[in-house]
Amino acid sequence: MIPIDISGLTRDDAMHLYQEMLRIRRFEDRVYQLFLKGELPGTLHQYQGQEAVAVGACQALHSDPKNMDWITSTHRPHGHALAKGVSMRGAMAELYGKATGCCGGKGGSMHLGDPDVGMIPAIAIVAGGISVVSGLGLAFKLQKSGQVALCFFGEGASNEGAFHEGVNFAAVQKLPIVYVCENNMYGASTPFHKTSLVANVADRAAVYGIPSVIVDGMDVVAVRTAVAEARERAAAGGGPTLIEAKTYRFAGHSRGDARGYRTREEEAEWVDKDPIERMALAITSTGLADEAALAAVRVAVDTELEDSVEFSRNSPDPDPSDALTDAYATPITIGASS
Amino acid sequence: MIPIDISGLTRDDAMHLYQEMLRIRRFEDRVYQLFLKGELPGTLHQYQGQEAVAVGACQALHSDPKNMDWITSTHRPHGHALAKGVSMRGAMAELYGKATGCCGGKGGSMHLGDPDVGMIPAIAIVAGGISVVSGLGLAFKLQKSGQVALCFFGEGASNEGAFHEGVNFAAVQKLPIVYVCENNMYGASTPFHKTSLVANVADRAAVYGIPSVIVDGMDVVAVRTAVAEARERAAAGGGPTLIEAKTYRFAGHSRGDARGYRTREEEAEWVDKDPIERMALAITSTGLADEAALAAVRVAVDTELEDSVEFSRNSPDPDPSDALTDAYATPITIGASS
Amino acid sequence: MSTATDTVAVTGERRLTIAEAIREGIAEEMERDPRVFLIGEDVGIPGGFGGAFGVYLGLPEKFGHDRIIDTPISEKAIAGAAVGAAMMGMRPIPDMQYADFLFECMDELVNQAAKMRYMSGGKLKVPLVMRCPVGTANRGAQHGQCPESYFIHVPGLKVVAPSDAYVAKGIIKAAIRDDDPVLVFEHKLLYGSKGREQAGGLDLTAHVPVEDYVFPIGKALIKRIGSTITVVATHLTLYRCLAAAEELAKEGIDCEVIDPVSLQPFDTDTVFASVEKTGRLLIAHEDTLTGGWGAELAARVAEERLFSLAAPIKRVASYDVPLPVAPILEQAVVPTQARITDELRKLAKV
Amino acid sequence: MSTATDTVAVTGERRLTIAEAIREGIAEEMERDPRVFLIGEDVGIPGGFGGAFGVYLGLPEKFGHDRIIDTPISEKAIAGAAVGAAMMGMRPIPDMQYADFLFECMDELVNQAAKMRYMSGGKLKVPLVMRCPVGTANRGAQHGQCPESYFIHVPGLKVVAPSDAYVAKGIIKAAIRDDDPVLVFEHKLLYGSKGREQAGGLDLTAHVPVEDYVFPIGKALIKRIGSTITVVATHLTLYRCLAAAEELAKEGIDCEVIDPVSLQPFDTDTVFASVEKTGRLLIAHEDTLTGGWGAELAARVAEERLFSLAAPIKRVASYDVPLPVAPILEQAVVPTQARITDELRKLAKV
Ligand SMILES: Cc1ncc(C[n+]2csc(CCOP(=O)(O)OP(=O)(O)O)c2C)c(N)n1
Ligand SMILES: Cc1ncc(C[n+]2csc(CCOP(=O)(O)OP(=O)(O)O)c2C)c(N)n1
Ligand SMILES: [Mg+2]
Ligand SMILES: [Mg+2]
Repeated sequence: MIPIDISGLTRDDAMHLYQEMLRIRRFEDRVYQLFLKGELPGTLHQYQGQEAVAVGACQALHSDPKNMDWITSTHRPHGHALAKGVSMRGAMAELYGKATGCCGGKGGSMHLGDPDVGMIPAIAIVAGGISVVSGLGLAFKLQKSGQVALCFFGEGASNEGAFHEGVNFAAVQKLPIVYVCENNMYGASTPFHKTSLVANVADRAAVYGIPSVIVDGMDVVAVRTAVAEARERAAAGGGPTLIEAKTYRFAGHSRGDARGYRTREEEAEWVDKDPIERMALAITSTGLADEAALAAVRVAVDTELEDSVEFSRNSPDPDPSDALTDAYATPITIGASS
Repeated sequence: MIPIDISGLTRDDAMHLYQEMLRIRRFEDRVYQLFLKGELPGTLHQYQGQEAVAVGACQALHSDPKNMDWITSTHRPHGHALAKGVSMRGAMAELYGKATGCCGGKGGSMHLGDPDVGMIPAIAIVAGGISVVSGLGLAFKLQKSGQVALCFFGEGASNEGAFHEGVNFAAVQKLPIVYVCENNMYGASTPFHKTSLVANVADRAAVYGIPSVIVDGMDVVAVRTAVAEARERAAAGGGPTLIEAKTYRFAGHSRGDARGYRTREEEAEWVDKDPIERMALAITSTGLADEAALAAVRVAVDTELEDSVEFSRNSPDPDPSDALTDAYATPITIGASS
Repeated sequence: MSTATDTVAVTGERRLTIAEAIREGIAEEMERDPRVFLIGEDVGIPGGFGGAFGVYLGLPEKFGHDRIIDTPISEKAIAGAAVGAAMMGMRPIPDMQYADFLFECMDELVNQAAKMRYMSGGKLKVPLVMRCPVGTANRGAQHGQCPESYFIHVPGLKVVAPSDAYVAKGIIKAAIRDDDPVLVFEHKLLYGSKGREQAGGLDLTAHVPVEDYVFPIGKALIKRIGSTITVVATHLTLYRCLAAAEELAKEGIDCEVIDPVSLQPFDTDTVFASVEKTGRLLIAHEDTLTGGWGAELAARVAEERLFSLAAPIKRVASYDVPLPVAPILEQAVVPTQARITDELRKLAKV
Repeated sequence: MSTATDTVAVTGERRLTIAEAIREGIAEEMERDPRVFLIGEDVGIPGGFGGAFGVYLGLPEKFGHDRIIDTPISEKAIAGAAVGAAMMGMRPIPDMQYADFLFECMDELVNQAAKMRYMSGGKLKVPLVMRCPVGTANRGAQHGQCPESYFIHVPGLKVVAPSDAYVAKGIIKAAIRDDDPVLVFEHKLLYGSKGREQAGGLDLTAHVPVEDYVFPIGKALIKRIGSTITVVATHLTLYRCLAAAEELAKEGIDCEVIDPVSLQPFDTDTVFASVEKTGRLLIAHEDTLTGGWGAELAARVAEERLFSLAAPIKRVASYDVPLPVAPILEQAVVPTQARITDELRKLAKV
């Protein structure tokens, strides 16, 4: 395993990035157990392996409530949510379908989000976020607020019409948007090369007249650097950038995917690039911190994690009557019949 | 005015191309008069100025009924229809909404077509034909018929999601399709440069991994040559090609468009490239034929044209009861109520 | 408000067409609220059309191109941008040149605009106003549909269908101020006075006061008071029903004609009260019959006021076929005044 | 055919799940007609899923990748390719992993598939079969909708909603042989036996004969004969109604339960005949209430059989909200067996 390059990073910075990625990894692993135990309803699309993208990208965004940057997410939003600041309690409770969830139990695994931290509910329609993010960017532009919108999507989403219309419109309007494509090589069971004659999603940016960059999606620092640069350009009126992060999902597409469409060898190659392990190795090998310090982080993360599980278990279910609220801001009498 | 290069063309060939273009021009001019006189219902999207594209493209296709090539068209289909072989009578009568129209009075100006000559009803949803043409190509591929499908669309259509999904799918499947983009610089009132940061639609082909070529859309021979080459590649299993024909519509977008969004100077520059005049000049200047011969063609065209008008005027209206047929191939009882 | 129903001009009145009224309504809201902006194809191009039906002429000069945004031909981008901007505190007015093109951005409307607030647990709102011209006018199958009924079936969306200038101005202002996504369906032939003949010769302008007012979403209008049959209709069909009612009055058939104005929410109370009085109901719309909004209204009456009915509920709508282009075929599909009159006569006899 | 309604296995019967039945039906049609092919996302990838719900497992090995076509995530391309290929003499079976994604290709379905034949003056036909899994299963607002009702409103399309293995195999074969575009809506929880609990404990497999057969489009099935109330329902809701009927039988409320199977065309005759007998009608579907297919059926009964009704028509459907994910909220939205039973009891008393 090759450590990532963290030269120039302070200890706190490096440890923070490590911790943020670990929070996602542990959360996902725990969620999977809980799901198998039957504690969580529905289905799961998990994020293990891609942590460096969510953390690197969100760490490059502004979180100051007064001019907060926003993100849009996908059917695979757990990592994005935690990285953007959705509380672990709020995210976990939402997976439990509890009233204390970040969406009050109305969103669920595929729709995690929290406007309070700059994340609209994740959109589980592939490329749906690419349509909607234009509006976030347009609002920020019209409001001259200096805010930026970041849109996460997978390589498979780049084959949707929404990608074409959305990116072209944002480019023409010079909207403050950063597109982050997580190319994990597969859309469900389908390898990207079976769906595109060009190898890189980044190659598609040229036809919209916007800059693009390919970055190692298993290197949190590289991702943060690329996004920070794109963010500044966007905020300065330079328009959108398309960043393609080469990454890999360690788990199946959704729970119960036997991954028969890819080889164990390929998986092993990518596990050897584990973004969290590479970060740990970088930290210890450069002497920024020692094993004990990392262990302490792991303990802290697990404490937060177990707290979120306990919190969720002990949280109340939503009241059935809540199901009929929030369809409208100005309620209308819902259809006469029962 | 600069004549086009017709070196190598026989007299018959050159005269035929001239006549085919003239048929469209005279048809459109006459249709406009008839429309103003109130003889034609609805609206019109006319083709004057773009004749070299329709004629050049269709002349490169196979029309032999046994393995006929097909085309899809747009809201501006009159030229495509005549060039592909829809009879002038059938086209004119359809504009009149007569029973003898090529669609029996059910299609109209925006939906001209005739399966008997390899043209499905024109699709007036911008880029709709780009979605559907994939299926024509796919069928020909699966049937190993050697047929090719040609898709006409405007530069404005290249901003639709259908363009992205359709061309990418066709490219991946190596479908026998020729895309012919008629770049007349405007989508309704909107100049292309306000809707795209790249200057040429052809530039967009690269991201689908297919070849593209830019051709003078005011030169019928150049168009035919480019399409013929693309057709052969497609038929041979080489997949689709995107041809961008630079052209100009002499008339407004639809009837009653005052064209306030473009200058008279720009219009004059393009009128100086009139594809029909340039062809005539080439024919006479090379001595292939003289003015008298061209005049004879004009007479022939006008005879056909007036015949189509008379035919249409004298044709019966559809029977009102026809309105309720053809929604289904296997009729279903239409809703109980009147 | 009853002035909105006048069909003869009273001197001193300020009579506008629907196009003028909507333009005025949008301009006033853009004046009072900087969050309001327009976005669509060909809406603001200098020397252009001011939208497919000229409704926006003059607005770019007033409000500039930051607030009148011309887009590529990309309906998904238009709708998506509107949804996103609305969530970020803006009040977008996306424009569909023809309602037929809504099918290109159904996902943004049905899966995003309508659900974002709910999925967020009520933390977000999506205030946008989508303008959708409907109605057949010899343009064929893809440029004349009346797709409003699809959208009453989308929880999270509101649907209105103004039929006169007074209501149109008032309800577009109400829609812009509303915190939910509203689709406004307007009939092409009612924008100006061109459609007059098609509308049974009735005047299509209405008095529009200069004072600021809104017409509330969810409120129906009784356009004609009567006792024999309750008639509920919108758009061009509403005028045909009004003309039919005058015709039948001479035969002693006295129709009460209701313009529902809003299709979701729907002012069923006004219809129920009328049906209690008349015992007879005819619903008419240009949208096709099966699955049209008339079905929902009929179902509600059959559920809530069954015992008030003295006769079967009658629906008169476009037949279940795509739109043909030939005028003679087109008129054989849409609900004509003759067909409406005929059905009313039959219904009066049951 | 009555075997299709048995809820206990009879020895010797060949009982299949709906997934198995559809797979068999598609395989048989692909055998007999070389024009039939499958196209969609993740339908044939080696080592993959065989479609979102495994229905296609084994087919690529049988028919090869020319006829089981994997696509990019591009619903417009899938639907457009199907429409175009159908016009050129093929018989495509486009696959939507979830019916919720139909909104991404509405234009291809509503403006192209449904209208091409008509616009061509009857010269073309568009035989395609779009498979659309519906039904809520704790996946939230964008993966559980039942959008079938939008499509009964599209002249030119046919809509079917099979609820058991016998019908499913027969109608998918009928759809593939039909010359018009047919949308087949199947309920996720009915594919296998997982949904059994949700379905009131009823057995979800059915006897499927080995012999070739089709179940005709436009024909309803009487699943239970009764005299007190006519109940019309589809999919999971149908099973809940059947379970409710058994429960109420003990109370002397004898429900006649009808599975319409086809939603467009709709077998109104079977419903009319039943209503003439019972005088009472309850319509139940998981699709949301307002503008659902139940509204159209109610409207037709209120028009054609008003005087047969002894009580108001009752509709039980999902409430007009997006789908929440929490099971407790979800069950507060969909028509549960408890709600159905309750409404039936009330209706029997009117
Ligand atoms: C419009 C739409 N089509 C199909 C699906 C089903 N689906 C869910 S995730 C997925 C694969 C997405 O691949 P990618 O964009 O690469 O994201 P990843 O799953 O790899 O993170 C598909 C096909 C969907 N949710 N939405
Ligand atoms: C989906 C859709 N959006 C908008 C329209 C309205 N419209 C008709 S033609 C046109 C301009 C098309 O421009 P282009 O593709 O360049 O073709 P051209 O008119 O120049 O031949 C527009 C916007 C439409 N018919 N369909
Ligand atoms: Mg992927
Ligand atoms: Mg153009």
